[in-house]
Amino acid sequence: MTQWRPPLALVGAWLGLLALLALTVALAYVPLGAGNAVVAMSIGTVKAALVAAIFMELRHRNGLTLVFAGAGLFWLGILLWLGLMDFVTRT
Amino acid sequence: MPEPPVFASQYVSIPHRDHSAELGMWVFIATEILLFGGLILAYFVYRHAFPQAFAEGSQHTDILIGTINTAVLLTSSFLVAWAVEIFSAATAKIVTWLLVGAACLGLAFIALKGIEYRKEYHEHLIPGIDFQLARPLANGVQLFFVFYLIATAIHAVHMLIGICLLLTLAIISRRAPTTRHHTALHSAALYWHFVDVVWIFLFALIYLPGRAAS
Amino acid sequence: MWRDWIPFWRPGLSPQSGDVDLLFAGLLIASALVLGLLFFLLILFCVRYRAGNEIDRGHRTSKSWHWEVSWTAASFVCFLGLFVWGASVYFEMYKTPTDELVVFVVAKQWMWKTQHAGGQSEIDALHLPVKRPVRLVMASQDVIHSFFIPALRLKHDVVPGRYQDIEIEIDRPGHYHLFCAEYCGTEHSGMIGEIVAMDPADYSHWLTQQAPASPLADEGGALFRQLGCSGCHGNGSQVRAPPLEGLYGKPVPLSDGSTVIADDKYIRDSILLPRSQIVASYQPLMPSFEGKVTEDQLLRLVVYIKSLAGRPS
Amino acid sequence: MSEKNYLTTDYTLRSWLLTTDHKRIAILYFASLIFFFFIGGAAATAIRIELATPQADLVSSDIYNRLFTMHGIIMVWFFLIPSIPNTLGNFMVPLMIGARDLAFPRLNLMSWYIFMLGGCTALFAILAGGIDTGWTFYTPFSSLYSNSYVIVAAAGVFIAGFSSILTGLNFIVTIHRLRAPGLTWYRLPLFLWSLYATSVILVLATPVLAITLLLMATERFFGVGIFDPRIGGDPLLFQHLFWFYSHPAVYIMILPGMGVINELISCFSRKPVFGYKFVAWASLAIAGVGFLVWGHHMFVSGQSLIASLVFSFTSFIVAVPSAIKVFNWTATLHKGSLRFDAPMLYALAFIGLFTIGGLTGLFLACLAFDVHATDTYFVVAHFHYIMVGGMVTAYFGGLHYWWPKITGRLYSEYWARTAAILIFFGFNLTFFPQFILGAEGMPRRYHVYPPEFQVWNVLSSGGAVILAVAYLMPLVYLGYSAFFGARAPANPWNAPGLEWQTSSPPPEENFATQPVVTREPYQYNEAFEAEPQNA
Repeated sequence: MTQWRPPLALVGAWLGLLALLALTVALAYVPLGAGNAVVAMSIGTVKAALVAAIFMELRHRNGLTLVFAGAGLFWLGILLWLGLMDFVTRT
Repeated sequence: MPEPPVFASQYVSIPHRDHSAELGMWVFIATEILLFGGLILAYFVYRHAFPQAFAEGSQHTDILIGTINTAVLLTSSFLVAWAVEIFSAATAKIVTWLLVGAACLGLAFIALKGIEYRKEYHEHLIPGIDFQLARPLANGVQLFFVFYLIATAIHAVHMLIGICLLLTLAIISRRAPTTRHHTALHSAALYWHFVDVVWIFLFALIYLPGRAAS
Repeated sequence: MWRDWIPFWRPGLSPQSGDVDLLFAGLLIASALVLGLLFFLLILFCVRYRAGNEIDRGHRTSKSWHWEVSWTAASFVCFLGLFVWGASVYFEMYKTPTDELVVFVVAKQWMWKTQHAGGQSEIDALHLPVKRPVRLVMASQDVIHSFFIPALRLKHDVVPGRYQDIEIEIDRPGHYHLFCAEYCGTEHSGMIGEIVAMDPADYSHWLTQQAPASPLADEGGALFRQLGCSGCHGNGSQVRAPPLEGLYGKPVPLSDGSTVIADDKYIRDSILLPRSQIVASYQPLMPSFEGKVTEDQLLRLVVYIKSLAGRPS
Repeated sequence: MSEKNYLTTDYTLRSWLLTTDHKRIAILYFASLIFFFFIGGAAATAIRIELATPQADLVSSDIYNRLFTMHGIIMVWFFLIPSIPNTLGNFMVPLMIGARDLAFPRLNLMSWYIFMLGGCTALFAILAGGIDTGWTFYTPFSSLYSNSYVIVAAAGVFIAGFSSILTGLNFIVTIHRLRAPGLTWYRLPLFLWSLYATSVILVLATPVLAITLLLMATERFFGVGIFDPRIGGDPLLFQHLFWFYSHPAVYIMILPGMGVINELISCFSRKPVFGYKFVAWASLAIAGVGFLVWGHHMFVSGQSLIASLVFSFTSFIVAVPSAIKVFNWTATLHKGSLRFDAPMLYALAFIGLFTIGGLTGLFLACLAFDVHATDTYFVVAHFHYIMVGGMVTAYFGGLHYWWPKITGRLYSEYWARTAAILIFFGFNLTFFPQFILGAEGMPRRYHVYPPEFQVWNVLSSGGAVILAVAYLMPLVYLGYSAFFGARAPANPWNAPGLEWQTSSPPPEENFATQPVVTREPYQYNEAFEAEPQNA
């Protein structure tokens, strides 16, 4: 009768995600200046990493799958980096 | 009795097929990341150009609905991950209910989103249809709302596709679940989790800026 | 006549365009060498190693890495040189313009409208004195256009929503093509004009010949009153708005703590998007003039505010 | 020859339209692409005829603008991008890796249907009245000012994009997962390396085009949007997003062509490709670095000077792997045993034309010269040398090379060589004068032009007529051979690739027994030549 129970890792990830959500909303109201944006994006990244590693099972996957999963992010980085470069360095 | 050859002839075994399907799904997710990437670049470009307007625009959104929706989506992702984990012939009924539950949470998300859109419409915040803001920084705020609406609308379309997938899988895995169904469910789950991840970032970009200033 | 058909037979007519011509020659020679070598080898191999030709085919190169490394390195070094050369001329062409003589260019579907500081305006033509750097301030009323003078080897897009500055200088008197190089709609190919370069004496003569127009700054001043700007920015007004005298070219502290220089772009943005950059210690009261003023009028307002720079605030 | 092959398993229309056989889907693509190629080509011919005189005499400005827009959209998205990957690639990938089919055969069929849906949508936009924005859809002209069917055409391109993505996805997974036993990465034919690199670009760049077109169409539909300069939006953002796709798209077009050339050069000089690993990795390097160069389309657009500097530098860098390939192909000829069959003529033409296109690409990467040359006919000539002189030439070469395998028939070598030579001369006559026009300063997309440009335009138009005739020739003799040509043996070129180890045309299951690979690619050595082929 235990076969239907969710593994502890899943429950832990779920509770952790909800806790991080509460944390990020709370921190958004703390005046940190430019730090607010950094905090919001960092917590977002941690949450996304939790989902990817545990819900999407990336922690059990081999290098090839990780490369495939990372490729999109890497190219997103190129798009943001070179795309923003123009707008940030305009005079 | 070995399982009859349920995999197509270009594969040599079931794990071979499953691993290929999973890789295909990850390639698809990479594509999707870049799809949202174009929007994210637009967001950062304009946030860089109009920082105050974006903070102000963010304050016009409903953080309560946003937060509830995030929690709803995280929970539905959890249910789907759970269903993938325990998938077997013996647990078919529970798997079905988990998927139905996840799909219902998805529908709840869409419904809340609809309420939020309606509220914004009444506040005259929909560019192109009805945008009136007799406040400072109106143009930047308008750009913020263009981004907000397009990004959340595309996300909602992804949600709808995901809900259809989950419901279909809920129906077919109720009877005679096979390894093929498990593969299909696994792929659909990856998609659903990805939609969740997109929302995590949209939430941080749309609802959180400018809260501390007020 | 046939000489007209040969590119760059007539050399570029500005100091920088001579550099571009030289660069073009350098690129041509470099590619001719590469292409010549390649075609020589292709033909040589095709003839010598054709099937049926009895020739020694032994001792084939099997280890290839030293070939690979050498031609990779050679290409890389060549490319690096060309990159540095091209970039240095580019920065010279697009250097920040001096402010000696300013001409305003407004592009719209499908014409070039140019205005001299004295108020003389032209359509699809631009008269300029030779051997004198001229700063062009360009704006577009609608879509993206591109200001292109082949004789000067110079081109710059004119993007709506912002000003573009370039400096041009012409060495010799004459008539030159002005093209729109960025596709802009139905009559794109009709959006061509003429650059008339004149000796300075002829140029001043020409200026006086033009229909008497009040200088741009005066017209801007009239607009300034007509649009009601003076009601708030004028001396002794009831509403508290930042004074504009002595503003141009000075740093302006903003309410978000940053500072901007009050240049053309800032003034333009302040008229169109007044609330995007609020001056420190002032209220965001000014209405937007978006859609209420044309690019022509905007230019006049900017010139007027600029003319106030010398006055004490 | 009475055995069933993939063409003779079934003759019903239904068996074609519902097939999941990669070979039949390749044929479906091939038929559709011929159709689009000749539509785009007809538009090109009309453009060149109009430009023979400086005045407007054939069409009005409005029609002219619609013609070159249609030419661009059709040729880029409905011919060049799917050309080699979806026809030769679709057919050859499983054969070359010794697999039964692609990893996702139904997805493959779906991608053809999506492609056709996109194509029909674009055709509808053209028939309904056309679109006049140019294939680049620059805002705010496309979003706020144009009076043509922009949204419909953009929808067509948007839809076709998903077809590209699915094809790329299929190839990536197939090449990773379905290689025959013993077929390691360094034993793959270089055609597959280049298709793999192409697929990476298809998968990672196309979605950005999709979102860009969606944003543009939204702006047009609602009259206000994210690029709208009236509310502080920046039209240059559109260009950044557009070129993030569209520059890598150039490599989508040329990489498969380069891949084909490897097969041809080695087969007809009876030698392995010189520097296999360098050529293989050069493909991936082009795909990767190709994503870092898009801003070189914007040197005069008002982007920051620093951005221009960076993009110029990366553009020079991306030329290095291309140069490596050209040198390696030339070195492959050294001490070979060269035969000049039609595919080889195309391959040699490719090397010459691609090199000219590549070198003039350096001119344009060079910041100061680009200021003069961009948006002139110099650019038009440059990219036609890459796309037509490069890609289309390679496509024709590959088509002739694999024609016996695909159809099981032999074409007339005499006519094939004649057409190849005619295409080469017609092409150069059409496009070389355009370099001169561009250097002289004639802007592109000009319907009427100052009379001093006429001489070179007349030459170019004359070349275009020759080229148009030359492109029609293969349609005739290849079409004839498909039905009446002599039967082809399994391995007419005596080549070692896996695709030649099965009958021509291949049976539905590709190989009677699962092939096992035991040797390096391109083993045209004495032992191989001594082996009895076509036994």
